[in-house]
Formats: sequence, C-alpha cells, structure tokens
Amino acid sequence: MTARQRLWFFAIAAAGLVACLLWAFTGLPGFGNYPGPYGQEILRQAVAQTHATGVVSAINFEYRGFDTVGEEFILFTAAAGMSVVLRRLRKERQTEPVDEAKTRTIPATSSAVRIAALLLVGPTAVLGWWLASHAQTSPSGGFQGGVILASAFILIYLAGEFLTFRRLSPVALLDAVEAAGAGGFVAIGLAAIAMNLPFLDNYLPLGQYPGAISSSGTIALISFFVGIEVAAAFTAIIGELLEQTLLRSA
Amino acid sequence: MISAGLMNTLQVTVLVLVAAGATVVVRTRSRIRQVLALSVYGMLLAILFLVFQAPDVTLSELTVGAIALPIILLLAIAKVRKREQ
Amino acid sequence: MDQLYALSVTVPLVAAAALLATRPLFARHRRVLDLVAAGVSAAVAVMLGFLVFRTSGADSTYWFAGFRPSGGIVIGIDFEAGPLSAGLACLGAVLMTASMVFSWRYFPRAGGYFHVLMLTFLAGMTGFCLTGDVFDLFVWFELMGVSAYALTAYRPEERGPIQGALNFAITNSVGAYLSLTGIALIYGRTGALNMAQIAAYVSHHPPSGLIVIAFLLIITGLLVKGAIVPFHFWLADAHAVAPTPVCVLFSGVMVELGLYGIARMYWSVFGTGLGHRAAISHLFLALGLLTAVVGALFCFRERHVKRLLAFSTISHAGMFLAGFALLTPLGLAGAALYVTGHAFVKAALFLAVGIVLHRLRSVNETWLHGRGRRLPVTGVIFTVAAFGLADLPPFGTFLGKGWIEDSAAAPWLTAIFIACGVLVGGAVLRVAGGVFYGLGDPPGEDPQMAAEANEETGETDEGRQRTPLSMLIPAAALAALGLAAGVAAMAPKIAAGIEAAAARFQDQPAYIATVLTSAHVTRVAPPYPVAPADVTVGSVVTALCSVLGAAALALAALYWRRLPLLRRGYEPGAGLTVPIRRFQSGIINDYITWLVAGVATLGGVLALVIR
Amino acid sequence: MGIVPFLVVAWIIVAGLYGIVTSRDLIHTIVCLIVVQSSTYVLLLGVGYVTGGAAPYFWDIPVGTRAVDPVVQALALTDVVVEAAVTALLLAFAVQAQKRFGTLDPSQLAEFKG
Repeated sequence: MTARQRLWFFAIAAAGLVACLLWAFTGLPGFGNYPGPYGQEILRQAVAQTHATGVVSAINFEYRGFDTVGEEFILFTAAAGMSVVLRRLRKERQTEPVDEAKTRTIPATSSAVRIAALLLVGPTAVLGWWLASHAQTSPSGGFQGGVILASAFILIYLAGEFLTFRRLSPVALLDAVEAAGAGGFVAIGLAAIAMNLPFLDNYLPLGQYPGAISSSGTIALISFFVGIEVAAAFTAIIGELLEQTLLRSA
Repeated sequence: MISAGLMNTLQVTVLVLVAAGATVVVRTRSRIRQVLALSVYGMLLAILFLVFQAPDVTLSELTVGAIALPIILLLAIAKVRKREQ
Repeated sequence: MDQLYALSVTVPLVAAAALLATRPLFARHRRVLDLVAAGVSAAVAVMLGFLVFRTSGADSTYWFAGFRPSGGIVIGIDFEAGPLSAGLACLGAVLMTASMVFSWRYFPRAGGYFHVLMLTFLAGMTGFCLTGDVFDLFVWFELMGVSAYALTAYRPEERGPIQGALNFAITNSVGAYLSLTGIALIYGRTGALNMAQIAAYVSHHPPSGLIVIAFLLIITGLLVKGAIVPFHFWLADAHAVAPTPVCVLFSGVMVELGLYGIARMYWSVFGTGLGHRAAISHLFLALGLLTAVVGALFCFRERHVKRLLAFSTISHAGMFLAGFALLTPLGLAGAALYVTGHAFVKAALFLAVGIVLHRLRSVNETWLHGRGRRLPVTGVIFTVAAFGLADLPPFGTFLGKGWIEDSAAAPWLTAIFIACGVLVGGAVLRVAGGVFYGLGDPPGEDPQMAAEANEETGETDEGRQRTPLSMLIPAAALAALGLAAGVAAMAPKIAAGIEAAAARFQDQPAYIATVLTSAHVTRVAPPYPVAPADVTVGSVVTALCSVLGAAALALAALYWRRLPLLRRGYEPGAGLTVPIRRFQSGIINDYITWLVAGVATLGGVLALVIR
Repeated sequence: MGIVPFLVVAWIIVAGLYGIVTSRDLIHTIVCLIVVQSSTYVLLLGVGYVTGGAAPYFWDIPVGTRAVDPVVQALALTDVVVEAAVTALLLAFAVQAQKRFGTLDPSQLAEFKG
C-alpha cells in the first residue's frame, strides 16, 4: 500500500471503529453514575477488613494482589528483556565505559546543576522511601515510591557522576535487587501457602486501628517489596539506555 | 467544597485539553518536541485524574508519564541520533 | 491440593527471580541453570497434569487471598480449571520442558536471561489459561506478550529478529489495549470483572451495543494472538526469526492460547447474552476458513522453512477456530484434540529444523536441497512429524480434524479442510523429500537463493560436527507424543471424556454456579449427550486420500520442471500467490491499518446481526 | 456532561492509531502507542467516577462517605506499569533497529516482504 492508499483505508476503517465505540458508549450508565457492585462492596468492607485507609492500595496489594504479582513480573521481564536486546551492543564495543558525563561540553555539568542535583538526591530518595512505606494510609505505594527512588539515581547522573552511577548500579547487583523485590512479593504469598492459607492471604496482624503505620498486615510489606522491585527495574532500564547512550565506540 | 457546576466545568475543560494534548503529541513529528509534548500530555492526564478523584493514579502518571517515560525516550533518542550523525 | 493452582503460576515466577539473582554465580556452571529451568517446567507440567486429572469429574475454583464471593458479588480473583483449560496449560508446560532440554546445547552463551524469560513466559501462559477474571486475563496476556517479544529478539545482532519483534510487539500491544478498552466497557456496565459474574449479568439482559462491542474489543487482542486473518500478519515475521526452541512454544501453544481465550470469552462470559448462535457460528466459521486458506497458500509458496511452518500454523489456527465456531461439544473436542496433536508434531518439526540450523547453518529449502542427507535421524523425525502434520492416521491431528468434520457434517467444510491439509502437508513433505532425501531436480541457479542461503548466522556456536542427544531426544519424543495422542483418543472412554469436558466447557449456567455459589464444593458433571466419535472406515479413507494428495503435491512440486502444466504457476517469483503476497508487506503501519479494518468489519457484521 | 469523557476516549484512540498508521519514525510510533494506551486510563477512571464522590481514602473522612470507584483506580495503576514496561522494551528494539537497518522508517525496515 502506498501511504496515501493506507491513509484512505485507515480513514474508512477508523470511522467504523468510532461508530462501534459510540454504539458501545450508549450502553454506559453515563458519566458519574458508576453502577457497582464491585467497587461499592469493596468500599464497604475494605477498611474494616484490612485496616488500610487507602482503599486503592488495599485492592492492589490484597483483593487483587494477584494482578500485582503479574504486573511486577511484567516490569521484571521488560528489564530482563532490555538486557537481552541491548547486550550485544555492549559486547561489540569492547571498550571500558567512558564517563562521558564528565567530558560533556553542554552546560549540564555546570557546578550549579551539579550542586542542585546532588542536593536533591537525598530528599528524593527519602520521598521515594516514604511513599513506598505508606501505601496503606495515603495515595501512594510501592510503585510510585519505587519510580521516585529510581529518579534519585538519575539525579546522580545529572550531577555528572556517571561512574558513580555505574558503581552504584552494576548490572548483577541491580538484577539481584530486582529479583529480591519481585521474588520477595511472591514469597510473602507463598508463606501463606506454607501455613495452608490461600495464596496472598493477609496472615499478619492488622494492627490496632486503621491507618497506623504498622497496620494492614501484608499490605505494607508487599508495598515495600514492590518499591524495591520497581526502583531496581527502572534504574536498570535507565542504566541500560545510559550505557547505550554514553559509551562511544573506540 | 467546590460546587457541582464548577466541578463540571473544570472536568470538561481538562478533558478538552487532554484531547487536544493527544492530538498535538500525535501530530508532532520532531522527536524532541514530541517528547516534550508527551510530557505535557502526561501532566494534563495527571490533572485529569486528580479531578476524577484518583490521587493514586495521578501520582503514578506524574512519575511515569510525565517524567520517567520522557527521560527514557530522550535517552533512546540520544542514542539513535548519535548514530544517525 | 487446591494450592496447585497458585503454585503452577508462582513457582516459575519465583524460579525466574531466583535465576536472575544468582545468574552470575553460575557463569561457569550453566548446567545448573539448565537443570533448574527444565526441572521447574517439568514440575509445572506435573502439577497441571494433576489438575487435569482432578477436574476430570467437575471443575473447581481457587480464590486468591481467600476472598470468596458472597451474594453473587466477587471481590477477589479466582482461578477456575476444567480439563480443557488445565490441559492446554499442561500442554504448554510439556512443550516448555522439551524446549528447555533441547536448548541445553543450543545456547552456549545463554547467560541465564533466556531461562528467566522462558520461565516468565510459562507463568504467563499458565495464568492466562486458568484465570477466571477478565482483567487478570489481560495481566497474564501481557506478561506472556512481554516475555515473547523479548524472546523473539533474542538474537538482536541480526535484522530479522528485531523487525519481527517490533511488528509482533506493536501489533499485539494495540490488540491488547483494545482488549482492555473492552474490559473497561464491560466493567462500566456490569460493575464486575469476574467472568462468571459478568456472565450472570449479560445472560439476564438483552444484548446491547455495549455488550456486543465489549465482546468484540476483548476478543480483538485474542484474534491478534490467535493469528486470524486479517490480524495475522505479525505471526510469520515473528515465528520465522525467533530462536527455534521459542518457535516451538509460539506455534505450539501461544497462538492456540489466543483461540482458547476467544472460546473462553464466548462460552464462559458472553455466549448466552449475545444470543444469535447461528449467525455468530457462521461469522467465526467464515473467519476460520478464510484464515485456513490464506495460511495454506502462503505456506505452500514459502522456501524459508521456519516461515513455512509459521504459515502452516496460521492455516491450522483457522481450522481450530472453525472447530470452535461449530459451537458443538464434538467440534470443540475436535479442536482441542487437533490443538494437542498439532502442538506435538509442529514442535517436533521446529526442533528438527533447529537441528538442521545447528548443523547446516541454513533454513533455506532450496539451498538445503539434498544436504540434509547427512542427518538421517533428523530426517526420519522430520518426515514422521510431517506426515503427522498432513493428518495421517492415527496421529492426533487426524482424529481431531475428523471430529470437527463429523460435527460440521458439511461437505464444503470437509472439502476446504482437505484442500488446506493437502497444501500444508504438501509443503512440509516437499521439504522433507527435498532436504533429507534429495528427491526432485537439483535446484537451478537462483541468484536470490545464493544471496539468501548463508544469511543465517545460525543460533548456536558450539561444535557442529554431531547432533547432541539432548536435541534429538526431545524432537523424537514430541513426534511420538503426537502419535500417542491420536492412539489414546481412539479409546472410546478417552474420546468420551474429551467430549464431556468440551460439553462442560460450553455449559455456561454450570460455570456460573461453580464460581459464584459453592467455591470449593465440586460439582458432579451432568450427563451430557455425547455424540459418537468412532473412527469409521470412511474417515480413515478420506484422511489417507488427503495424505496421498499431499504426497503427490509434494512430488509434483519437487519435479515441477518436468511438468509443463506446473511450470507457469510454480516458477519462483511468478507463483499463483503473487497477488496476495503484497499484503504481507512487513510494514507495521499496514498491519495496524488491517487490524483497525478487521475490528470495524467485525463490528459492522455483529451490528447487523444483533441490533 | 454525560458522554463527553467517552468521546474524548474515542478521540484519543483514533488519534493514536492515526499516528501509528502514518508514522515515518519508529520512535514516533512508540509514542503514539503510549497515546493509544492512555485512552484506557481515561476510560477506566471515567466509568468508575461518581458525581460528588470523594477519593477512596478514609484517613480524614469517615468510612461510608460517598466515594468514587476504587477498583478502576487499581486497574489504571496496573495499566501504567504495563505501559512503562512495554515502552521501555520497544525502545530497546528501536535502538537496535536503528543499528541494524540504519533507519527507523518502518517502510524501510524490510527484512520480510511477501
């Protein structure tokens, strides 16, 4: 097909798709009139049942925790897949990593940026940690916290310390941390099986009252492991591309 | 408490902005500009999710859609561009 | 005992994480990785085999984190297994084990990532088969997808794998997102994600546009995975370039999982609600037969052996879909048996091709002509499996196809099935005869062929002087299993069991009751009317004629220069299929256009049928 | 209001698909795929919205307050992770494609034809 033919063909097809979608939308109850019953049932039970005041986290890490297992492994697999796809490039080069960040001529290495970035590393890491450990109470959780933790590593790079970045995140160690995060999550679930409970059953004490830091049993623990997994996976993904970007062929 | 009418207007405004944002992202053919557009689009989505009362998703969309993905894209573009030169 | 449900998915996941973490420790001892990966796959196969056995009387459910439904409302995620779903997952695990053993000597530099990706792939397949929740289905579909994309590009130093992986990933992702749109739509109407709960809702409401389109969008991603025309283009690109042990899984189960998903969506969720059985049956039958014919035509004209096998998978996928489309227990039972028999022989064929690639560094049929005589054992395996693919009695393929034909009881369907069988069988037998026995005229000077011949750098880099037993045994075992599947299914008791399982799969009220009311109480299978599925003399004669036709076609193709009639149609580059070749353009933009057009067309047809 | 959010969903899907179909650059294709997927978040959160409902967090509001559907939010979160993972992997493919083919124009990537 030429580009023009394709565009016409697509225009007709897309009109059909839009017609289908509009037809479907007429069957929805209308914006703002969610009919239930799934969400309402959860809203009714969740806080009392899990002692988590953040109901979304309760769903992600308990009611539909099994989805999250799959989700974490999607991220895990994507990071492993990137290592596979990009590994040959690394091998082809046969050169030691060059710290290009130090020799860049663009003003990114100006000391102002450097200082600002380094100053941000600490707070960013703390913020990530805080988010990852407050899944049960606030609109946050392992995922968001993990991504922010990973961005602390990017800040290290922005500060011009690529070699530091490499030292902080050698591939093998990152892989191990990632595996510990994802594997730890599943292990929490498997521990339930060892106690002859269903997989991912919340077997830990729920804490005295909803909303306490120590409340919600396995939810907080799972969120913690998810945070580790996500932080490692994103760091690996970014590191993989950084290496690709920075290494120059000899 | 925001009145229902104001909320409605706010939602429609953000929705229209999101639709426009998606169009701009798709129509932008220059790589770097498209990434910038994507980042802004991610921001708009995050705002939309906030008005949809979904702070959890807002935070994810901000960290991923508006920050992490653009960074990953920029790195990939830098990589590709270096070779194209 | 019920914990097997959770273990069959989580054990490979934990193993994948453990292998990734400990990978550097085994840099010198790769066998450890190989053994762990193969052992875990085998263990999963055993667990799932046990589930098949256990659910042979009645389906059962498993509720994650113990959230049982109350009052018809489901708040957790469940796994629901019957013999067909657990059986398909088990098939995947068996093929995975064979692939793992095969790759012991195949990837000397695998470095562990291969094992990790294969194990996550296995977990994705198992979860996809067993889940009873539509969003959970999407999650495992994506896990399976991401693993598969990465495995396709396992040799990123070549061009083919990268392009194949890109086309595969983009097409499947678009399909998956449309599926998710459908899931969101059905959730917006029913407020439920559990299949049984959705089914309970839609079967008590008249079919609205939303339900029809939600069904259509959800199956779009599955049609892409199942390689149904016009959603099929990515398949040949991806299968031709993925490492051979991975192709085994792609062709043997991944495509079939897509079709299984469609059957699941229809029978467990939407069937009763949609109504209009006859029209829907005809729609899927038309799609299936079109796919079967297109796949067979492309298959016959192909010279790249892995791509040829990939097109044959498309053709077979069409026939499987046709079996499901009959909407009868016998048709579905036939499709299930056909899938099983096909998976074994197709896997054996791919592994044999892997051995050829290992030893001779090429998969170009023309270049390989006669050179396969150095590999007599591989030749025998390939030939036996090729006859299996051509539906020779008593292979599982013969019986499965026969049941579908019996169930349809329509001469035109039988005719199309035979035509496709002859074309596909002719193609693989042509390869067998030409490559391994040097039959046919030696290939002339074909400049294009010379250029292509040694393009494959091969997937292995160990000594190529002999074929390791760890490659031959899995290939031979799979071919034997293909035969065994057919022989076993000839036993009336087993045949009746498969049909009863198919009938149970189609029993929507029973499915809803199993999931929503009594979670752990097993249900006694109702006495389904089981149609007789005896092997008749007639069916054997028909099948033998089909195989003979395939063999004759293969010979004609090998000696085409001596047959003036064939010269014009068969000359390379000027074949009968030139007009349809243009569609397989390799350009992702075209593939997505076709996908949208396919959705729009199906939506239009469904709208006309169900207003 | 009624159907406006859903019209926006349809618009985003078609815009993204249009971008993929007309794309001359694989990185552009991948970004358009992100746009297609973003439609699913809007749809999910749109169908779960309850007029006047609060966010489903009961830290400072009493349990039982009218709230929007928390389930779709959990699904959207999963969806965001999937998006990030698939995009990262696709970009790795694109980087390799550029190396192997010397171009990122999909119509020039022609290892397979016919």
